[in-house]
Amino acid sequence: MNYREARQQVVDKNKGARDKRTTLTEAVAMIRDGDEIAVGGLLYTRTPMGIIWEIIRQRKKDLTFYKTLLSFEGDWLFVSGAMRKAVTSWFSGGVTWGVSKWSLLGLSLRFRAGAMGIPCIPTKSMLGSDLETSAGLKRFQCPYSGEELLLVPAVNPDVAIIHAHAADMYGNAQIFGPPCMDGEIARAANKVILTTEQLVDNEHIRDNPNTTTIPFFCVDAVIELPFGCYPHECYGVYEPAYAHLGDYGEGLLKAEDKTAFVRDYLENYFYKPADFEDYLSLFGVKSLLETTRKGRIWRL
Amino acid sequence: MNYREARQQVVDKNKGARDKRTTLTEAVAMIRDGDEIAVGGLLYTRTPMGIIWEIIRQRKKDLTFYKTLLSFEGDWLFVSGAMRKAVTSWFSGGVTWGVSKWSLLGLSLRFRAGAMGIPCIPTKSMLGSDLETSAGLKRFQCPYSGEELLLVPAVNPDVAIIHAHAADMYGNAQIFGPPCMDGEIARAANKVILTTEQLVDNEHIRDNPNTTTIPFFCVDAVIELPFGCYPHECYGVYEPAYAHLGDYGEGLLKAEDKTAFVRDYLENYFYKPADFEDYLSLFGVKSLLETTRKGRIWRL
Amino acid sequence: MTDYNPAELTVVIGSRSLQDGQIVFVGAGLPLLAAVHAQHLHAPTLSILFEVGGVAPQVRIGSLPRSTNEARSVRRSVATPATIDMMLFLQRGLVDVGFLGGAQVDKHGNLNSSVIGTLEKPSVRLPGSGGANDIASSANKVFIISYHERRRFVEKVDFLTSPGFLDGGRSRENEGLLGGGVEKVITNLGILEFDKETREMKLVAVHPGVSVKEVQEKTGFELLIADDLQVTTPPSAEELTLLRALDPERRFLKAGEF
Amino acid sequence: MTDYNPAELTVVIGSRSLQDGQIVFVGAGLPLLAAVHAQHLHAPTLSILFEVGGVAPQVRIGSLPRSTNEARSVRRSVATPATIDMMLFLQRGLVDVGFLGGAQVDKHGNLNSSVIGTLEKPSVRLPGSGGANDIASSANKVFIISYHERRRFVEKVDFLTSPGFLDGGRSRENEGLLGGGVEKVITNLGILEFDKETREMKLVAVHPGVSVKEVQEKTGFELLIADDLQVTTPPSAEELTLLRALDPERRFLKAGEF
Repeated sequence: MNYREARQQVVDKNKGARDKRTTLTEAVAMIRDGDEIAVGGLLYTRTPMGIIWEIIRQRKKDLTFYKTLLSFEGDWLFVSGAMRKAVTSWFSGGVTWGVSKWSLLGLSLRFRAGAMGIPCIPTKSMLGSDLETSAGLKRFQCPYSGEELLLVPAVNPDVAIIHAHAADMYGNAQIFGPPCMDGEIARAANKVILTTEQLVDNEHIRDNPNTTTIPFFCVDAVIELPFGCYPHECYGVYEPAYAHLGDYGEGLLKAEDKTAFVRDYLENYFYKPADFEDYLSLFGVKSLLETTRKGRIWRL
Repeated sequence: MNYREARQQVVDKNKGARDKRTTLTEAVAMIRDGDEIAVGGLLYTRTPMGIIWEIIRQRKKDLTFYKTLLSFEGDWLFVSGAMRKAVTSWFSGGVTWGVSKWSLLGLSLRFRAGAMGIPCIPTKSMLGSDLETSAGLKRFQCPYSGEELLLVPAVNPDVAIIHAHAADMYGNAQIFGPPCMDGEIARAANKVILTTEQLVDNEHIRDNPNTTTIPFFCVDAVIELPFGCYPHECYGVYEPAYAHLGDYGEGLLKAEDKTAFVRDYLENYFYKPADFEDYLSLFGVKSLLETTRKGRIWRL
Repeated sequence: MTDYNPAELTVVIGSRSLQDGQIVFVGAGLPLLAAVHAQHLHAPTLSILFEVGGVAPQVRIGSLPRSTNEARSVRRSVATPATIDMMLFLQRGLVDVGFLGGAQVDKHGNLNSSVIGTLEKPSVRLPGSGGANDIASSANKVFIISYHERRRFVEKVDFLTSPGFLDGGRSRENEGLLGGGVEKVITNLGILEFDKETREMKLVAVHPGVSVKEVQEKTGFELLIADDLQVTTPPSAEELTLLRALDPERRFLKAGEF
Repeated sequence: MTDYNPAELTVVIGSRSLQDGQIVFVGAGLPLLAAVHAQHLHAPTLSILFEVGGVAPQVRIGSLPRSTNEARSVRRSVATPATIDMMLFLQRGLVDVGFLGGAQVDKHGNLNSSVIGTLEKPSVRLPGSGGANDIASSANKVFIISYHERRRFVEKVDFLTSPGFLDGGRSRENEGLLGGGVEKVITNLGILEFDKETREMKLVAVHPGVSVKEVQEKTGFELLIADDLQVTTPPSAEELTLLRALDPERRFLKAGEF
């Protein structure tokens, strides 16, 4: 996305405090084939899984996904055909993928530059490594200090997808625990689709403004979606469904045809369920309760 | 402060979770004549007035102060002889000073670059203005987008002085309401002196980690100092002593010899009091109670 | 109802210039009054940003902040970002309108809030930019509110603190600036905009009872005059009643120069 | 007490290498065990940082996180910054020690966690840098923990994910990198450091029962050998007892290759 064009899209859109509540289906319909998507959370923390699930179900194509660290959802996006390219610092799925070209700081800085409205930002990371060359980074000498630095280009994705602990209908989103890069990708992106564990009243947001990570004017769609990261975790609410992920990982490891294994999983968990509650029913009440009980890590 | 030297000072210092409680006197003794000081808060919000008060009392000399927007405390620092130079975007005191050479974003970016450990950072502000030339800024063309930008140089002050709502004895500091630039200046500076409305237990910090703006390893001295911003405000705790500031401002406006007027004020409010509680006694119980009552703005 | 003073008229026009849903970066005083007025009258979801770190605060009627940089400006905000993040909303294109004023404004809409005279030999030292340069540089559009007098409306500002259209023509774009520049200058005498080509100030409306001659006399450069020069609709009773309720002590709505 | 396995020995040496008061950036598995072990035994105010966003978490014994990027890694942190701010602590010089591992380490301490073979014709695709490059670039010093075998200890890494001393000599400094580079490589066979001039790997200690010959045979390049080669003090009963309590299920302290 061209720097000026990314700005113009934000300038032109209605950023007002409207009621932005909608359905997963309608929200994901905003994503066009070929779009660049930034994904909130990190590895298996606060992955906006419900939105990813719906993207795959809507048979989106040729998307580029930006995520700091990718987990199994990378396989799901690749094998489903939704993802043409992953831009990440780390990806440990089971299926064939490219090589991660960024360091975690490097990619994070791309989001921050996008959020700041500048086209690039300097760093001392990646200097002299093969990441520098494989990512095609430019060097630059600071005119004040004479220091040699790398410049990383900003990212302004078409859409950021994010799961927050609480949000109001205008899109003011609050995150408990690590915000990961969600504040930055929300501001870097031209549109934001937000799921939340719980919708709260605007007065609740105003009672606790310090924890608002994303202000409403960045957000375009809000969907209340409890367990919206499942089988990943939502900090302090539920931990990952380790048993499920363990079984999945072991199955993938053993499978001769890994792509077929993933296709099978997609069929059962993504395409067959009638809706997201149907999907959660596959994990079952006991899993939801156990991960919730263990997820209250803050006090345990 | 040279970029590499600023880093080395942070590398070399003991950043461990020690008990850092001390007195205002001992903490301010860390400041050497000629140091560069970054000041927390903004205009008359959360000014670390107790530390400034002690700096003036200790007759420090030739200091450079960085603050996003300066209020009356600028006059006090100038006239007392503590401040040789103010680096700011705005200063509306009554005594002679230089011209503010920065925009608010420009100066804020200098703090952020310092906090990020990079020697400069690009911006689209100040382009084409006389701030660009009077601050001697360098231009730069982004090699990815071709965009023309300004580069602002990082600041790594010797010492940051900050007032927080709550802090533990290790220096973990929590701020309620706008953090202003305090998170950035704490990381940009080589040392941090912190006053706080109230010392809290480390367990309290761990119960509410989302509001920790400054982690302990940036901090070198912690002093519990209730009403430590007086007569300025501490967000949500007490509002400015408007009556006092109004009288002061009017007196200054009317005074023929403004420097003498400020000297007089310094004598009465800074040099004469035996200690900070003596200083607060000059404002009196009624002022403390009234500003506290009105300061609970969040709920009023 | 004609008993309104210049400050009141200016604020009402400022209020009318705002639209529902906009994100507006304001300073204290008249711009804040205009924004709060608009919220209560015709733009209920207009949202205010203040540089100290308040997003969409609910400013308390009768207890307006004296400065944008104090607790009262942050009251019941939906978010309290760091100052830098407030200012970066501008750079990212998220701020629809910024309100500005200045000690001097020139024919291309450039503002001076730094120094009268020269840097070397200042006759008056002013506070400086604060966030003004950043708003002028990067807000999607800018409204200037100013008292109209010859010493303020100058051919060329002594010090260019905040960019309007710089030297006119395409010079603003050529410098690489992002925001759209000054759309409107609202004064106690009329409303001014800028010629699309030369970016010179053009009088597009005069207030009731104000002549073009008076405006020109109180302007230190040659004004363009719009072919279809309008006369401003005076404030309605509803507009004035609301406005006065917002500032009952008339701290900002003083009768004289503002 | 000699019934310890290579993973246990390595972790104990890692623990001993840490000092009280240090700020340590760790990954999951053995480095985390080393840091928690040190906290409980001799470095009570050592503080852990994890890239997901936890400052000085209190990791729960018996419920160690499987990855550094999950809720268990953040438990009762004093602060929960954004990922970028965690990584920027490194760039600012605030992180005393970083722990790293990799699929390959070469004689100058460079690490590969990206790809075996070439980018164009990879034989094994690895997860990538994550935060490893940033730690290697900017931590004040780096400890590498690695299982010692010929295919891991190579002359030159296939892909340089994380910088050690690059081509040796002053090449690291010449590239403008900030951190001090690799101070120590801890393996199941011994401890290695780097020659001050050439920055080539040098064996400084062997573990009890390990010969220099064995270390050299399991290393894919010519090792320098310290004149005053040491023999590691084996883990004490106290060290081992604590360690095993930290990982009762032996999820990380497996007997074989780690």
